[in-house]
Formats: sequence, C-alpha cells, structure tokens
Amino acid sequence: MDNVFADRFRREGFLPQLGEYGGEFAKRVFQRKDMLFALAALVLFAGVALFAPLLSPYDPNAIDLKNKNLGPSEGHLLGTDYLGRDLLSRILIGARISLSIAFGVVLISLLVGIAAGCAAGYYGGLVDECISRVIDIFLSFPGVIFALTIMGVLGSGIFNLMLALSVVQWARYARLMRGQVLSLKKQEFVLSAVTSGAGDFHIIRRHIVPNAIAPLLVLATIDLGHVILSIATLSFLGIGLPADVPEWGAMLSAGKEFMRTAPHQTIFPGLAITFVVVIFSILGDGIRDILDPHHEGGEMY
Amino acid sequence: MRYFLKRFGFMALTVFAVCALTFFLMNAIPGGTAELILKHTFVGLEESATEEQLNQISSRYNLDDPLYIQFFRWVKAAVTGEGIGTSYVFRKPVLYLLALRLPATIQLAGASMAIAVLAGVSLGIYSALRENRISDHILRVATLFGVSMPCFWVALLLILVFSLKLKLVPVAGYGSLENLFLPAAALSLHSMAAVMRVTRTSMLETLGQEYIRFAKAKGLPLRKIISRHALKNAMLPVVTVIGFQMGNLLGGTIVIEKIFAWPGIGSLLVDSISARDLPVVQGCVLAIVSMFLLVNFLVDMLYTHLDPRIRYG
Amino acid sequence: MPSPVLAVNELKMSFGAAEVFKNVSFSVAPGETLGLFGKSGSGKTTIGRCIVGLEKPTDGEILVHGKNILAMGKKEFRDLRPKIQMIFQHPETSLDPRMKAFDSLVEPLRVRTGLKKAELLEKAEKLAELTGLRPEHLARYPNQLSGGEIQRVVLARIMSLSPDFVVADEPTSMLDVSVQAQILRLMQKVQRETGVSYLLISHDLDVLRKVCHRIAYLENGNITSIEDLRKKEVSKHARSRK
Amino acid sequence: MNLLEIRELSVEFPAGEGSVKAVSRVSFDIREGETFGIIGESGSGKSVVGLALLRLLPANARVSGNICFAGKELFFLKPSELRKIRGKRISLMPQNPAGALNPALKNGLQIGEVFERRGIEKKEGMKKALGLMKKLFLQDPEKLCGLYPNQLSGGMRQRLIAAMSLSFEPELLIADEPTKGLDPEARAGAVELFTKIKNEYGKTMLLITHDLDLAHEVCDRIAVMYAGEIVELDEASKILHSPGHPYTKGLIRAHPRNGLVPLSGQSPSRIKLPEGCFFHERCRHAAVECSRRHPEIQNHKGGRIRCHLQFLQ
Repeated sequence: MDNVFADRFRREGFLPQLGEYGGEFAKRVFQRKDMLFALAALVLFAGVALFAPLLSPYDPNAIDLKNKNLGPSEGHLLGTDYLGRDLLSRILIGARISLSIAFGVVLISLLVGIAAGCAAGYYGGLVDECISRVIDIFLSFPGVIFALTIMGVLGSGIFNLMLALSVVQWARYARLMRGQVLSLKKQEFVLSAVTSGAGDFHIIRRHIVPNAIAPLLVLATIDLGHVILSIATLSFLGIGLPADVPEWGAMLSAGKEFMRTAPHQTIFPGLAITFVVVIFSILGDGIRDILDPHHEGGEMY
Repeated sequence: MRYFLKRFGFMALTVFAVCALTFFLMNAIPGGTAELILKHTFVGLEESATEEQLNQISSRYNLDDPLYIQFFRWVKAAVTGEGIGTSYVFRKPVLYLLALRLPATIQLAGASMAIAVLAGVSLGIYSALRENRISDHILRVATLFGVSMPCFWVALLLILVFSLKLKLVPVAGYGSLENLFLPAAALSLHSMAAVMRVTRTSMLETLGQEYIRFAKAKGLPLRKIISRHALKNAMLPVVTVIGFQMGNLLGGTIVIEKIFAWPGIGSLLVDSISARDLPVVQGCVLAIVSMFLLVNFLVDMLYTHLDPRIRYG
Repeated sequence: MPSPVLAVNELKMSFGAAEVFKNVSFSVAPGETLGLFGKSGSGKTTIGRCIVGLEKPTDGEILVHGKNILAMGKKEFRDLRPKIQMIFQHPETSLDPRMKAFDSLVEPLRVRTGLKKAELLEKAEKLAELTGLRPEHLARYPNQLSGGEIQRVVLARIMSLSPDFVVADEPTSMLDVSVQAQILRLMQKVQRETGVSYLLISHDLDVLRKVCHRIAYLENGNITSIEDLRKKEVSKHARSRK
Repeated sequence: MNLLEIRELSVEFPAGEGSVKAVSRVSFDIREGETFGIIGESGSGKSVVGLALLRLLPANARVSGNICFAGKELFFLKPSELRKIRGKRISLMPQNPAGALNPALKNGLQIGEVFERRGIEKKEGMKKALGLMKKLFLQDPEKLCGLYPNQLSGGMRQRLIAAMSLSFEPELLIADEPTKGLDPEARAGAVELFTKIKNEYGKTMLLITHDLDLAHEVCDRIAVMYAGEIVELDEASKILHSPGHPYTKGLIRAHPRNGLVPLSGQSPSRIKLPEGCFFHERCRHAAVECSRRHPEIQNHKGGRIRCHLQFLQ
C-alpha cells in the first residue's frame, strides 16, 4: 500500500536495485505462485496445441451418427457432439487453432502498432497528426463490430480472420507506443544520443524501442486472451471460420441447440475458452506488476 | 467553447470516416449488388432472372454510377435528412428499421451499464477497503473469471440454469422485465468485473497517496477520508474505463441479442451482414458508432468535471 | 582575447505571444567557464538547449568557431555536433536504463567510428581514469550507480567526442553537497587537461562564484550584466535595444 | 524539560537475503521550545527517523528502541491512542507539499476541515484558518480558498501546508525536507517562514533537512547523521562553525561558500557496512584504530561525537 515509501527508499538506495534485467525478471516470476501456475498451465496448453493430432483419441472430424450427443463416458471422455464427433479431440484441435490465430493477430498488431506509434511519436508534426487521427478513428469503433463487418466482406477463413482482428487491434498498440515515445523523447539519455550525433534509426532501435516495449508486451499478453474471446465470438455468430473447422466458439454455437438434452456440448468448450483467457490475464497482470513496481496489483492467484 | 467545436468536428469526421469505410468495404464484396437485390425480390426464382431485370434494378438503385458518386449521394441524403437508404431485404427505409430496433438495444445496454457501474464500483471499493482479507481474495478471483468468460457462454449457462433447470425466467423474448433479466446479467458481467478491478486498484493507489496520509494526520474519521478525499480521485480512472467498456458492451449486444432473440440493432446488424443488406449494415454501423462516441463524450465531460487539474490546467 | 569557441548573438525565443528571452548575447573563449545565472523559469535551460541544437530559437545567431549553426545544412551540422555537448540536470534519466554504463560510455564512439571492441575498451579505460571511475562502475546498470557516478559517466561519454564546448545544465543541483563538490572539481580538472570550455547553467550563485571565470546574469529574459570574476569588478553589459 | 526522548532507535528493512540498516541506534532528546535539526545527505536515514516517530513506516520495517513523547512510550500506544497524538500533538509537514494536498478539493475545504473534528463551528474555523494563512505571508487568503491546489505555486502550497499543520496547535512540529526541490526564491521564503514559526509560535520543532543554510538560520541544536547513525550532536552554531567530526567538517567545507572542497568517496552501502568506523574509508585522518573498532558516541566539549580521533588527539 505504501508504495510512496518504497519508491523513496529505492531512490535513496535503501532497497535493492533491479539487477540484470533478464535474471531478475525470471527470479521475480518464480517468486509468485500465481504466475508459476499460469506459466505451467500455458506450457501445458501450448504442448497440447502442438501435439494435438497425436494426443486426440479420435479424428476430430470423423462423423459417427450412431453415437451422436453422447454424454461424457469412458469411450468419449467429454462426450460427442450432434454429429457424433469426439468432443475432446475437437477441443484439443481447437486449442491449436485459437492459439495460433491469437499469436498471429497479436504479433501483427504489435509490429504495426510499434511502427506507427514510433513514427507518430518520434517525428511529431504532420506525421503525428495524421497517424493519431487514424488511430482515433479506429479506436472509436467497438472492436468486435468492426471485425464482424470486415469478415462480412472478406468471408470466413483463418487468414481473413487474422487480418480482420489485426485491423481492429493495431490501433491500441500504436496509441500506447506513441505515448511511450513522446515521454521517452524528452528524456535526457535520448537527447544526449541526439547531441552525440546518432541517427534517428539508431536512436529508435537502441534507446526508444527497448525502453518503450514493456507495457506493450503486457498489453499483448492480456490481448492474447481478448483475441481468443473475439475469435470465439465471431465463430459463435457463424462468421469467423468455416463450419467444419473445430473452433471453440463454433462448437458452442452448434451445441446450444442441444442444451436441453446434451448440455456438456456448451459447457466444455466454454470452459476451455475461459481457462486460456484466465491464464493470459494472470500472466499479463503479473508481468505488469514485475515491470512496473508503481502499479499496485498484487497476486491474482 | 472552442474545445466543444473541435470535439464535435472530430466526432463528425469519425462518423464520416467510418461510414465511408463500411460503404467501400461492403461494396468490395464480389457479386453485384443488383443480383443480390434480385435474389431478395424473387425468392426462389433467381435462376429465371433476365439481363433486362438486372439492368432495371441497377438503374432504379443507380448502381451503375461509380462508387464514390453513390457514396456521395448517400451522404447528401443523410445530411439533408432524406434518410439513409432503403433496405434491400425488408424494403423499408433504414431509419424506420433503426427506430424500431434502437430502443431495445438502448434498454439492454443501458441496463447492463447500470448494473456494471453500480455493482462494479461498490464491490471494488469494498474489495479495496478489505485488502488482502478473505472477501477481497474471493472477489478478485471472481473478477478474474468475470473478465475471462465469454459473454455468450455466460448467457448459455444462465439459460441452462435459470430457464431450463429452475424454470424461473423465459428462455428468450422481449418486452417484460423478466425478459431483460438474463441478457442484462450476461452482458454486464464482463464490464462489471473490469470496472470492479479498476476501482479496486485505483482506490488502493489513492489511499496510498500522501494527501490521504495528511488527511489522516488531520485526524479526520476514516469514513470522511474515504468519502471526501479518496472517492473523487479514485473515480477518475474508473470513468475512463466506463467509456472504454461501452465499446465492449455494444460489441457484446450482438451476440446476446442473437441468443435471446432480442430485437435490437446488434441482431439486425448480424442478419444484414449475412444477407449483405448494405444500407442496413451502413445504418447500424452509423448508429452504433454514434452511440459510442456520444457516451465517450459524456464520459469526458464527467472526467473534466471531476478533475480540476484539467479544468484549470 | 583569443577568438571565441562560441558566440551567441541576439538570441530570441518566443512561444506565440509569450517571449521567453531576447537580446541574449555572450561569447566563451577556449578553456573558459562562463556561468549563466537565472531564476527557475527564466529560460536559461532553453538557451543551453538551443546551443546544442535541441531547440530552435526564434531569432538570433549561434556561432561555433565563427560559423552560424542555425544557418547550417543538415550534413554540416551533423559533422559539427560532437564539438558541442551537453550535461543534463537529472542524473537518473541521463543514461539509458537498459544499457550498462560501459555501453553508454562508448556509444558515441561506436556510432561515429568503426572501432573494435578492444579499442573501445582501451578508450573507455582512459576516459574512466580521466573522470575517476573504477572499472566495476562500468559493468553496472544506471540504477546501480549513484547520482555522482552517473554524472561522471556522462562526463566521460561526452569527453569521448573530444568536444570544444560543453553546456552543463545544473549538473549538480540534484546531488548532495559533498558529491556536488566532487563533480564540479572534476569538471575543472577535465578543463585543465583538455582545454574544453563550459557554459555552466545554475541558480546557485555560490556555486557559480566558485568555479566560473565569468558569470552572465539572465533577468526578465535579458542578459543584464556579465561579471568577470578574474578582474573582480562588474562591467555593465550594454543592453542593446533596437 | 525534554518533550521527546529517543533512545537507541534502529530501523531495518528486509532486502533480499540481508537487510538494509536505515537507522542504527539513534538517541537524542528534544527540549521543549527548541528547534532541533537533523542534517545529513540523502540516504543518511534522517527522514526515516521522522517517519518512525509517528509510526508511519511501511509494515515491513523492523523497528526497535524507545520513543518517549511527553512521558508516553509511543511504541506501546494502541492505534486509537496513537491517532489522538498524530496530527494533534505531533504534526508532520510532509516532504512534498504538492502531494499532500488533495488535487480534487478546493483549498478552503482542506484547511477548514482541520477544525471539523474539534467541534469548532465551520464559520469560526474558517476565520481561524484565514487568520493563520495571513500570518504566514499568504496574501488574499479568501481568494486562495476558492482555488484548487494545482493553481498555487510550490511556495504557496508549502505555506498552506504549514498553516494546516499549525492549526492543529501541535506540541511538536516535524518538518521533513521543507526546502527540497524548491527554487532559490521559494527557498528563501521557506527560511523566512520557519524563522517566523519559531519566533512567533515558539513551537518545538524537529527540522529534517540537507540544507545547511536553513539549519543554520533556524535550528538551536543539530544532529548530523551519516550512514544511519548520529555522528555529531551539538549547538547549531558550534556544529556549523567549529565542527568536530571529520564528516561534519567535510560536509561543511564541501559547501560552495566554504570552499567547495570535495569529500572523497561516497556513503557506504547500507546492506554491507564497513568494519570499524563507517566513515574511515573517506576520512583523511583515519588511523588504524578506525578501521578496526566501531566508535561509540561520547560526550565531548559539551556536545556528543562519534569518533576515535577526538580522544587520540
């Protein structure tokens, strides 16, 4: 609670200083049990996503009409869906699809956002004015609706989905980056790089980006969860991915017709989504707390 | 005053840009608009449509003109108040459709926002005051799940429990208060958790400020310190998040309206996108963006009112 | 008097209608320290920043070795840049927090010359010796260094470019008294060894009296007088008003 | 008569494997009506002493020793009793006047609420506050009351804080670094302010500062702290004109007006303090004895000093 004190003591040299960045960071991560748990869960999940074809007991698309809408049993751990497809296998394959699209989207938006934010913040003037207006316009549009409209044009498909979601997401990164650059640009170490004759590119690469990136990475981590939610939402509406692709949102949507008789079809995919998003939330919050001691967060479990 | 002009100017620019964007995007769909209209006019008889009929439709809707002229015509009609087009599917003016559907969405979004803000802020303050006690931990874990659960899943679970198992409220429908209960609950959960989280953090941060310590040194009772000194300052980030959450809420209405057969703009938008009913899509986007901008404008006004540092910078 | 390293003529700065300063003129001889005294908000920092090219004055001339840097081409100015350097007020943000002191120290050399690691190390060693830094200091990150040590690294970094002129903007106002004395004495020592000139900006007249050769007083946006401490008499500087 | 007696006060903060010794075995008395100064450079632990007095240290601090205020042991008080002392009998003028004022509330309310708890009518309280503000060189106090803190200059904010602190009519006023971060003009104002408080109110004051000029102008007695310890304690004029301890000598001679003679080296790490005298590595007179045995504080020529050399010479 008294971070005012902590801050003052740190400045006056009472508290230990952050050591080598990487090592200290890892140490802090391991001190927090919530982050350890989330990290372990993420590794597990990524492993599952990578080896999904090997792990899944059935072919996720094998239709077996004799065994449709079965509840969880020994043969089908999580039951089957309305076409008799094994739900566990479909959820496992679904992890792979959701995670890879989410990583793709976040990576694209991060790169575009950094570039646009750097350009706007560093060069200022007319460049800044134009980029900022574009950012504002993109941000004044509720994200899912924007993506929905774009998908309406592009039609469903993995690549189109990535494109649509990236178009929606990049502006937030750009705005954050711009703010960071604006405050860094005034700092003495950047000014002294300028006076020592370093070029713009050198300054951006060596001084601006490394010092500005931390909050963007926090946003990116939390965003991974958000993007997974958006993918599920769009698929749920039948607009995201082709119908035969095992995606959690689409599975939920198909399952809701049989909610009265086979509720497991709605419960399990939803649990999977929640689980992944929770992991990314914990990780994002944890990273922010470690990187930014001023932000009062605490463990989230 | 100049600020207001600038602000409204920017809002108008945004609305214009968004409309232009959707217009050109939607027209980029492969497959001519004329065929589309034809399809909706002669259901089941598309095959028999002749070239002549297509031309007839094209000229009636001025589809042969270049896109920018079509867009210009649309803007002109919108600005002069003539209307913002006619639906291909319903064959009704878009304005009429929006007027029909808007109240339902406002009702749903308004109710959800109210729940989210009231419950979120009070629980957030409670959680902050009981920092690191059991109730705080429980609430924090709850918020973590609140922001992580997809709202459509929550909606389905609510239906499963309250409608199908307990049979307390109807599965879907629109009109009475008991119809509003489930969709508003499902829609508000995410925003409520987000608001609560910010309230807690910002409350804790404010309570750690030096002026709170000084207020304690003044010998004020805790109740007064919180209500007078902490609350107003702690609300600043909360207000920002509320504006932000409005976007989430509006996005959420799409799915929620779909699930509960709620006759609002969200479901209209989804249906129109599937049917490629361009004028309606355009109208829905216009309405949603305007609502979003308006709410954010109000939020900024509130912010300025709360923070004298901005007023007298 | 030898020809000045730096001469500032009728420098003027205004933001819109607000005039920060005008008619600012002074010159600095090689190996000389000129103090610039002014209250906070008097624009003395802005003058310093104009000289090193971080800000553009509204009007006036800044002559380095007789050449006006404000009228220079980009290329020409870039070549001149190493000759005019600046030390900033806040040590806590003067070094990149993500770079070790050594990397910050040799960064200008790395950028401007293609020196190899071994040569850089050799140079760094010499600079560290000049500024009283120990090798272990160079292996640390800025947040592991004290304010005084950071200002030493900054000075070493600047001296690596062998500048003719250094603007020191309140270099010791954030430091403790005992460290302030260390840094100011170090700057004097560096001046004796390299013949660099300083413009020392400060609001502490005691400090300026102790280390400067001359002091320029900035009041209400004008240089009202320049005092030559070597002559121990105040010569009124003619206010040039048009 | 001693108003405050501090005996063997030590404060440690856990840090990694070891701990940071912020204050070690500090003892001093403050007599009623005197102004006692603690001077030291940043990191000497002087501010921690002030905070420890009011038990305002963070929870992870390990504090030992006794503090006796007007016959009461502060460390044994119950929180409710402590609250009665904080702000009323001992008040702390915070280090950073900008942070101690609530940015969202008007100045008038913030100074007026001081009287709220003492059952003083609002109007009468305001009158008292206005009188006090006038006395402390604040011009046009009525107008100031209608403004927000961010509309005041740094010096004005400090006076406002001083007025608030004094309106508690405390028996002891602690001022923590009142001149830190102020420009020379505001600094001169602060010196004037404290001289006035001292002369007109005759308050007992504890002045924590790094500013030798301020200490010289205002203090009656001074304790010099180095690396968490008191190294010298004596009459202000004696300390500043004929210091006994080598550190005090060095500190005073490093002042620009006294020759700007640098003191070599820097304060030791507080996690691993050197063997023997904490100052011996920087001391010009250091003897073999100094690096072996840690000196105890002893009486010397009417004051107290922590140095082997006084007795070797």
